[in-house]
Parts: sequence; C-alpha cells; structure tokens
Amino acid sequence: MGVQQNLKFDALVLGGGIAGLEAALNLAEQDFSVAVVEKDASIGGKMIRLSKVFPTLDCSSCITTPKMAAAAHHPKVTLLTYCELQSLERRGDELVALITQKPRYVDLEKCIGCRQCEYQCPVLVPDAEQGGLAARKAIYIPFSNAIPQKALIDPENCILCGRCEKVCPTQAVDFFQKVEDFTLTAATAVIATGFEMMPLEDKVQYGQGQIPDVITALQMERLLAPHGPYNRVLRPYDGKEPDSVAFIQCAGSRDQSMGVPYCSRVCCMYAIKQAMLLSGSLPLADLTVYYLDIRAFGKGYEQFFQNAQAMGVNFVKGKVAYVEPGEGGAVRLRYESQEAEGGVQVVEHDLVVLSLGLLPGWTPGASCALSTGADNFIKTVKPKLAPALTELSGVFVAGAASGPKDIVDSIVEAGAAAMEACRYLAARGFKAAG
Amino acid sequence: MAKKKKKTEPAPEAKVGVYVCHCGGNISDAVEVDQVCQHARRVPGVVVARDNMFLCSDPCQEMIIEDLKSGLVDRVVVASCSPSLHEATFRRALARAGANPYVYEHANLREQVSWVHHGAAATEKASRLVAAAAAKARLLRPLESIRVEVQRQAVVIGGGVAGLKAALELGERGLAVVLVEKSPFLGGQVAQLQRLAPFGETAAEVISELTGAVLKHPAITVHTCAEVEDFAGYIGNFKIKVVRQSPAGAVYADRLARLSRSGRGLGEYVPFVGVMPAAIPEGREEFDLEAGAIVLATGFRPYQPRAGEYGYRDFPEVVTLPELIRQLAAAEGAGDTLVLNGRLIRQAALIHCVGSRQIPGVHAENEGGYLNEYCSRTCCSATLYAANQIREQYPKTRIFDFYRDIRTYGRGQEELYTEAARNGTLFFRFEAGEEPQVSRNPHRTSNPLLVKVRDVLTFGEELEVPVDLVVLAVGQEPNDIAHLVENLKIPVGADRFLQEVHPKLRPVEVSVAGILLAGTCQAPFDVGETCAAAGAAAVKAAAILTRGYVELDPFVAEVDLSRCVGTGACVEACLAEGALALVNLEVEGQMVRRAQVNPALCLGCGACVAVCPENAINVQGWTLKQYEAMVDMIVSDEYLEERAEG
Amino acid sequence: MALVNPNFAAELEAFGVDTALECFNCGTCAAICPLLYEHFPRKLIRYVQVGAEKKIMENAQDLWRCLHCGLCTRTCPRQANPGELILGLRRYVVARWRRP
Amino acid sequence: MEAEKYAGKILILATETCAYPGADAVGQGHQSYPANTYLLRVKDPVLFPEKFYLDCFAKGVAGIIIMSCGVESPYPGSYEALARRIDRVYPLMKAKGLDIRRLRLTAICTVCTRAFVNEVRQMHDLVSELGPPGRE
Repeated sequence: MGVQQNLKFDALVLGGGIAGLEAALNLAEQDFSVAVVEKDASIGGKMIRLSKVFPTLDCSSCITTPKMAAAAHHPKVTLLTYCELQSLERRGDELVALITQKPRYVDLEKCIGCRQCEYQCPVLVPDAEQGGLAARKAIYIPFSNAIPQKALIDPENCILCGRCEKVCPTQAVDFFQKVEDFTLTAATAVIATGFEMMPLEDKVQYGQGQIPDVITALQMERLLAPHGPYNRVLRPYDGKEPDSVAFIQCAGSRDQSMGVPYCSRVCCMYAIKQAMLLSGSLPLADLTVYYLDIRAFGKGYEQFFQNAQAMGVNFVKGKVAYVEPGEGGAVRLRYESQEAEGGVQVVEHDLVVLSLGLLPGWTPGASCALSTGADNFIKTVKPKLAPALTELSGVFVAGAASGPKDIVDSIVEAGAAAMEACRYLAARGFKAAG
Repeated sequence: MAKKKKKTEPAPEAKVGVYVCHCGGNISDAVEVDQVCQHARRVPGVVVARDNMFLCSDPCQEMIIEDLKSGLVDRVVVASCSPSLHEATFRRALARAGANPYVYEHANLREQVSWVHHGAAATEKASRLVAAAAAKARLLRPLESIRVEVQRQAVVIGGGVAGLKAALELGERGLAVVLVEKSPFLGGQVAQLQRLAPFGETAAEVISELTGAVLKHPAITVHTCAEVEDFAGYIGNFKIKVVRQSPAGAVYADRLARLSRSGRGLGEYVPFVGVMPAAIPEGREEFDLEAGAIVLATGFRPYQPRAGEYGYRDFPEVVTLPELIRQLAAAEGAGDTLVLNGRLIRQAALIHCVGSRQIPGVHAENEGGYLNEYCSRTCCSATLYAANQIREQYPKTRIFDFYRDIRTYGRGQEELYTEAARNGTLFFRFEAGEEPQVSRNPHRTSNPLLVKVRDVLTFGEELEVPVDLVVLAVGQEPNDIAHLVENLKIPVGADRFLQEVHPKLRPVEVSVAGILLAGTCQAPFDVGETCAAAGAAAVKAAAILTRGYVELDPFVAEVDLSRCVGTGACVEACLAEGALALVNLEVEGQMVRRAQVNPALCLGCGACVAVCPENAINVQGWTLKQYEAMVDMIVSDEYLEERAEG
Repeated sequence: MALVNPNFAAELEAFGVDTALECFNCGTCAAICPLLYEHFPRKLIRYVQVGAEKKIMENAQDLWRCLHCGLCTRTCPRQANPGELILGLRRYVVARWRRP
Repeated sequence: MEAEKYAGKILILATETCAYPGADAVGQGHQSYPANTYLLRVKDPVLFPEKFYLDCFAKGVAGIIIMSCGVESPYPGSYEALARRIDRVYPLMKAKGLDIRRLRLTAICTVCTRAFVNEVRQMHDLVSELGPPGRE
C-alpha cells in the first residue's frame, strides 16, 4: 500500500461488519463517496464468522458475502482494512480521523491470494477464526471468504525463516513494512464498531476457560459451520461426539456480580438456533438450555422458540451457578430446579456452551469526543426519534456499537444511520451525483 | 429496441459455463455436487462445469469473471440457493466481467432440492434442473435494461411516528413528499400514550417535534382524512388515487370531543388525540398523486381482549394497558394510593402476554381463526414502566406482575426490571396454558377481584392475590389494511403483518419494487425501533428518487418481425392498456401491419405469446423456445447415463 | 391455595431483611450453596416475597444450617444479598418464636 | 420412493411472485415432498399456448401442475385468460386419450407451504396410479 497522506471522502464508516457495510452501501447508493475503516484484515465482522442465522436458518455467509462483495466492488466505496482509528475529531465542517495502517508485511497490491506462502509456512498457530480449535499458519489469509483475499503475517509467531518470501510468485512479502499513519477527512461518519464477546477467562464460576469442554457460543458457531475446524460437531476434549449438550444463558449478562447488568439481547436466540442446528447434526443428543427468561422478541423469533421446543430441545428455567470438570471430559453443572420436587440439581453434560454476553467492540476513550452510557456502549442522545444520533454533530451510530443487537436490528439501524448521514450531507451542500 | 432483427435459433457458438455451489454443505450434504457437474459437462453447449463451497464469495465470483473474460464461456448457469437471494449478485458479477448480465440462468438447488429431497433422487433432480438451466442459457441473448425516469416524489401512507419520521427524512434529503393519513390526526398510536419506556420521554414531545417539523417543511404535503382509493404503475411512476372526505361514522368522535374540550387548535398536540393539522373536509375530494416510491407506515392497533378473557368486560376492574395509561393521566394525584375513577387502587395485578405468544392447541383462536403466535416485543417494558410509575407516585399501591418471560432486551430496559423489583413490585411466573385466573374475590378482603396462579417461582404452588385492578398487557396487531394490500398486491405473512423480501438482505422492501415498509405494519416495534425502520425505509426510497431514474429488468415482449404476419391476436390478448398495437411498418420495401411493443408499459406477462400462431412474439429472457428446451432436458436421460461413458 | 401477603416483606425490614424483593428468583444462591439443600436459601427469600409467614416458621430450621460462607452473596446477579437476608430471617424467627 | 413404483415426471409451472417463493418457503421449512417434480419459474403461465401442454405430455411428462397466483396475479386478467386456455386444453387432452387430471390449475401463494406439498403429493399419487402418459 502506498503512502496515503490525506484521504478525503464524503463519509467515513468505522467498522466493516454487517452494520458498517450496510451503512456504506446505502450512502454509496446515493452516490456519496464512503471509506470503510476496518480493524481486522477482512471485512465481514462477526456475521461472516457465524454458521447459520436465526430465525430463517439460512447460512450466514450466503447473506454476508454478497454485501461484502457489493461493498468491495462499489465504485463509491473504499475499503481500508487492518486499520486502527487513533482519533476522530471535528475541525470546523470536517471530521478528521487519524488512522494507523497496521503492517500486513504483504503488499496488498501485489498479493494475488494464491496461498503459496501459507502452504510453505512451517509455523502452526491456533486459529482464532476457528475459535482456537484448528491451526493456521503464521502467514495466512484470514478465512476462506475474506475480503480482501490477501495474506498477512502474524509477527508474534513468524520465525522469519523467509520461506514465504521465496515462494511468493509476485514478491509481495515485505518484512520491512512499517506502521503508517494517515489522516482521513470526511463530512460525516457512521460508527459501526460492533461488539466483542465477553472473555471466558473472567468467569470464575464457569472455569475461566480451563475446562476443555466448556466452550463459548462463538466456538460453537465454528463447530456448526460447514467449514469449521472439524467439519462436524465434536467436543474439543477428546474428539467424541457429544450425547448431551447444555447451553448456559446469561453467562455474564444480567449479572451485577459480573459487572454486566444489561441483557445481551442475542444470546437466547443464538442458543435456540444452535440447539436446533445440533438437533440436526446430532439427532440423538440431549439438548438443554438453562435460562432465566427466553427473550424471543423479534419477528418470527417466538415461533422459532416454539419450534425448538416442539423439536425436543429442553428448556430449563434456572441460572447455572457453577461449572466444574466431571468424569472423562464431562462437565458438571449445578442449578436449582424450581419444580416442587426439584431443588438443587447436579447434572453432567458432554459439552457445555456458555452464552456469554456482549461487550462494546470499541470504546472511544480519549480518541474522540463521544461518550458512552453506563453500559460502555456509545451513547445516543435521542434514542426514540433519532436512534442513530450521537453527541457529536455529523457522527451517527449503528448496530451493536450502541448496545447489543441482532443482525436484523443492526441492518435496519444501519439504514437509519445512513439516512441521517445523507441528509446531513445534503443539508451541507454535498451533492450526490446524478 | 424491438425493431432489430434478432436470431431465435441457438447461437451455435454459445459456450455455457455451469457453476454448482455446495453452499457450505447446505446443498452438498444432500446432493452429490461432483456428479451434478459431471452430468452438466455432457449437456450440449456446456464447456465447463465447476463446483465450489461458496459460489457467492468474492473469489468464486472472480473465478466466473475470469472464465468470461478469458472467453472460455459466454453463458453462465449458477446452481445454488434460490434466485431471490443471489440471481442479482451473479448478474452483477457478469456485468463486472464486461458481459451482458442477462446471459445468465439460475438453478435453485437449495430451497427446491437439497432442503426437500435426499439421496440419489436429490442428485438426479439437481442434475436435471442444471441441464434445463444450461439448455435455457444456450438460448439466452444479451438484453438491455429499460431505463425509467422517476417521479421525484415519495408518497408516505400513514401519519404515525413511522410515517412522520420517514416523510421528514426524505423532505430533509431534498425530496418532495406527500403524506396520506386516514384519520384526521397525526401521531398514530404513540399519541395514545403518555411517557415512553424505558427513558420516559413524553409522547407529547416526540410527536410535537415530528409534526412541528413535518407541517412546516416546504417539501412535505400532508393530507389527513385521506385514503388511498386506487393504485397503478410501477417503481418510479406510481399513480395513486386519494379520496379525502369526512370520516364515516363515529370512529373519531371520542378524539374529536377531547380535542374540542382541550381548547387547542390546529397543529397543536393534544394528549390521547395527536395533532390535527387541518379541518375535516366538508365534502368529498379526489385527487391523483404521482410517486417514484411509496413508504407504507400503516401501523398497528392494540390487541383487543375478547369478552371474558381474564375477566375483561365481565368485571369493570379489568382494563388493558392502553386504557390504564389513559386513566392514569386522569388520576387524582392526592395521597399515596392510586385512585382511578373514584376507586382506591390498593393492589393491582399486571398480566403479560395478553394476545401475544399464543400457542396452537393451548390457546383459543379468535373469531377470524387466528392466533397471535408472535411476541409483541414492547409490552414487557411498557408494563414495567407503568408499574414503576405507579410505585413511585403512589407507594401505597401494591403491584403484582404475572409474566411468562420478562423480555426487557433493549438498552435501559433491564434497568426497568431491576427498578421494579427494588420498588417492591412482586413477580409471579406462569406457564403457557396455566394463565392466571381472574374472578370475583370470595375472601373477606375489600378487594373486588382475585387473581389465582400456579406460580413457578414458588415451586409450583397455587397462590391467590386479591386486587382492585387487573391490567392486561395487550400486544400489537397489524391494522386492517386489506384494501391497501389488495390494491398494492403486497404479501402478508402468516402473522398478518406485511412481509419483507428477506429479514436480513432486504428488510424494508416488499416484493413489489419501489414499495417500502416502515414501522409496525411489518412487526411489533417500540418508538425507537420504529424510527430506525422509518429511516431505513427512507434511505431506500431516497436511493430510488435521488438519481431521477431507475433501471428496470428488460423482460418485456418483443416482436420477431421476420415471423410476424400481423394477425393482431397478440394485441387482442394483451392485458396492459397501450402496451401492444398494430402499426404500419415498412418491411423489405413493403408497407405492412405489424405488432409493436411499448416496453415501458409492457408487463411481461406473456399473454400475447400464447396466442401468436407464428410464435413471433416472446417475452425477452423467458421465451417459449427456452421453456421447450428446458422441458426437453428434464425428460432426457442422455446426459445422466454415466456407465455408457465408463 | 395460599393468599399472598405483600405487607409481610415490609414487616421484616425491622429485622434487616430489606432486599428480599430485589431477588429475581434465578436460583444461583440455591445452587451455589454448599449445603446443596433443596431450594435453600431462595425458598425462604421467595416466602418473604409472597408473605408466606407460616412457611418461614415451618422451615425455620433451615436457617441454622447456613455456614455464612458468603458464596450466595458474592454470586447473586441482582446483588440482593441473600446471606444477609438469612441472618435477618434468623433474627425474625428468634423474635417470633412462640410469640404470636 | 419405492423403486418399482412408477414416478413419472411432474412439471410445475410456478409463478415467480407467488408459487416460486412458496416453494422456497417449503424448502426453508425443510418439508420434504416427492423428488420427481421439476419446477420452472414463470412470470405468468398465461404465456404457454395449448400446444405446449400437449407437447409436454408427448415428451413423456406425466403430470403438470400450474401454480398460478390465482386472482391475485400481478397481471390483472391473466388468471381468467389462463383458466379459459386450460379449459380448451382439456378436450384436446381427451382427444389424445390423456386423463385430464394430469393437468391441474391451482393457485399457490408465497406462504402456501401446506397447499404446495398437498398438490405435489396428490399429483404424485395420481401419476403413479395412471402410469406413463397415453397409457391410461
């Protein structure tokens, strides 16, 4: 990538997940120029990493990839991946963003995505894209449908053996690539920085990530994905097919003792969805969801929940208090059954999925004059009439950046944020072509 | 465009590329994809057949583009999911390759094969469908899309929050907007509320801000007491006949009385009325509107409990949540105990999920045979908000909350639940089918009603609560817009809300291009979600309107002048006024009568095709010859016989 | 069929039982309690909520099994302080014992 | 399907605005139905002349289900024209010794999943009972 001292666009979209892409496409469809700044090496956000999505159960990739491709090919959209926002501030009519291009150690222009480097690299590293359940190389293309389809080197693990450099047919490997800062000015911005899953390590009651068959919901997404680590659902401890799988809801949400009092909004539905998908891939397995309240509030969600019950997924009201290793890779749970004959139950499951809550993907901190709510998500100033409005004039927010949100709601909000941005531009004399 | 002489025979040079998708197992789990490719390679005209895990991914689109660019193929068949999802994706890929986007055919191997069939039968069917698609592709010719000038005006139907917000967004974007509202008022259902959960904004401020901006906006025209009577046209050029007249009957009598009691004037907000922007018309007025895009914002109505449902109508002490909100606004503020209509409310029960989350076999259907199986999304927060309001203002009024699941999912909502617990609201949880029973109180307490419940939280014990008031948290139902649905020919879901094309790919669009959904006509939403949906609908409308033109599919009738003999049968059969006519033309030096198509008016239905004795007229991209070729492939076994070739 | 008594919780405030209504009955306290004893302590907290005075007296012996380990208080998602509620209930039971 | 039973090919002409998405909805619900069914997407079946149906039977198609939008057709008047045409096809079928139940005109909407499966099952049972076209 060449030196980009100062780039100028009508709009800046921070975050290249589904909300960011949708916002960018909506702006571009009105012929405004848009830059999408994405911190990862590929656009697509969390959605591209999912298996199938509720309540339609269509494959997540099939819905995300066309949007990714549309953004990548739109003449009005510029994708800036592997870029970190340093600061965003308003200077008069302009928003000025200072952005760091992290080095990929691979020349984006030259790389043809042939993966020869990846095949040759001798270093194997747990692949975060596969929930750490499979390996990748130290030089790698992030995942099969990544955009851009270009390699990058993970300097933490690279041993500088030089094999990739030798094998690259286009001499794209560049060990001397440096961090590059550039500024980007735009008249308006949409913040679509999404969410991160709560770290498992924080959860004392749930084993702090030390119990092998206690996995996160995102790891389960990978196990269920057709291009996942094992191509089928196996438990990580010993590679056996689990006969009983449990989902622990509110594993960190709605829990003041864990510092997250809010509802993470999507966990009920993704757990139900995962249970439904498991009932397809493991038809004989017992599937149990331990929950406080099932929050199936969106269009078609309640019917989806009822279908799951009809399909034989067990729903048990009660919060699992404690998880510990059982015999032979099993996981032991303790919860209180609220039935009259119930009381405390100690049960074992072969595999346990924690429906961990959602945390903000980005907090502005000192980098920009946006503040956050008590939940640490971006604060909105007019949640009823203009849910996309932030404290900064001309800066709008969409999707999970302003609180946990499912895909449908994120996409709709992205449309709303783009509309606010378009009308903001129109009011300032920016003319869409045409 | 229709005058050039075109070939109707298969282009002998047609080189069809077939691309079969695994859809990450969605297809390949049921269909032997490599076998389908093998079969496809034996279909005449097919020069290459490839498969891939995700054809829709960027690298795979690149692969197709590469095959086109290198000249290997000049017709493309993609066999993947439903064309409704990806036909456009691949057409765009063809365009990126510099090819004509219409030399493309799609075979649906997911929704119509792998998800419904298994085993060898699935693979055989897939192969036949792919072969049929290839046979059609061989006969495809490049087409030019039709460019239609767009009326740079949007019509918004519905003057509630969704309609007002959508109108305002488009007006601010510099586009002309006409808002049509059936009632004399703006503000919709939100005007029937007081404060909005969870943050407590008032309905008054929300609606006043919207109506204030809308009514003074130079680009926005508002018609109240106005209904859509008739509708015609297509994206970019809709024609809408509106009738404006005094509303029939006494539906708005209560609100009009309230308005006149309030002493407020036109354009001013009146609680539980909304804003009346203009006087009610005396006579009947009809006018036509033109629109490039239409935003539907027809909203919802609260579920009306049946007589006897939780004692509703049987006992005057049973009210719905909207009724309570209205009564609370009029409540006397004296003392620590709530007084409604002169009655002291010491204990009140709130019951959730009334008219929502109904389960077939468990709950009774309504007169229309419907069950509201969906969750109404907003009632939990609204109910808890009301509970907190009462507890704060009238601390001696006890609140008992009966729920199935508390669904305080959104920002600031879980806090409402916590706050309710802190202020002493007592919760009971019941299972579906074991709804609380409301009856006259037989005990010697002075509370008139008794609520009985088998409480899950108390280990399934039966509990009784004597109360002075029962509040039913009723859900949302779509407004009755049968006339509009029929006129616009838009789909309605099983839940009776308007149905979007796809909840994620095209969440605010319906199957009729140019018509968009905003707010609760689509599904239950709260005010913030409604405004977001209105913004999303507005951005799609703006994309249609700002350019001043849209491009339409070229699938219209075309006359083959080498075959047309001017019988006029097609003109007689034509269903679209003005789309087909017989004209005098000079063909090879002779003046003759020949059929001619007006492509902007042609609907592309093909009524003309069936009646032409010469097969001289066809719908471009959907010709009779192409269908015949597809049937030939479906019945043929030639390409399936692998043993013959070893 | 038990009649709910919403005034009971307020009566208990005098004994330091003032957070019982904050409990949302998730069952964490019962499941984390090392006594592994039926529904304890949520059972007693729920009885406070619905005002089942008699049930509390009937189950009073449970209160003295508590070891004050504090696990329930530490893990309560609503921070309703179940450990403290148990102590308060002890005070109440002591005060009420054989005094109608 | 049992191997020995005749499962002649059934052609389904499905309108792109109604029955085709209806068939997709059947797929989304994973409701299975006989696989001897070949669904062609059509803008409107009013496009096909009488001869098309007779030709299909001559080619060996055992049954045809026209899944139209019914009176909700986006092309006003097309359903009526279609119904009149099908009425003309029936005597032609009889003349060729074809059981007229092999051709059925129905209306299937985007969410008519049960109706879709029923129609397909009925036609499937009929053609396995009747055997190949022309041999009834």
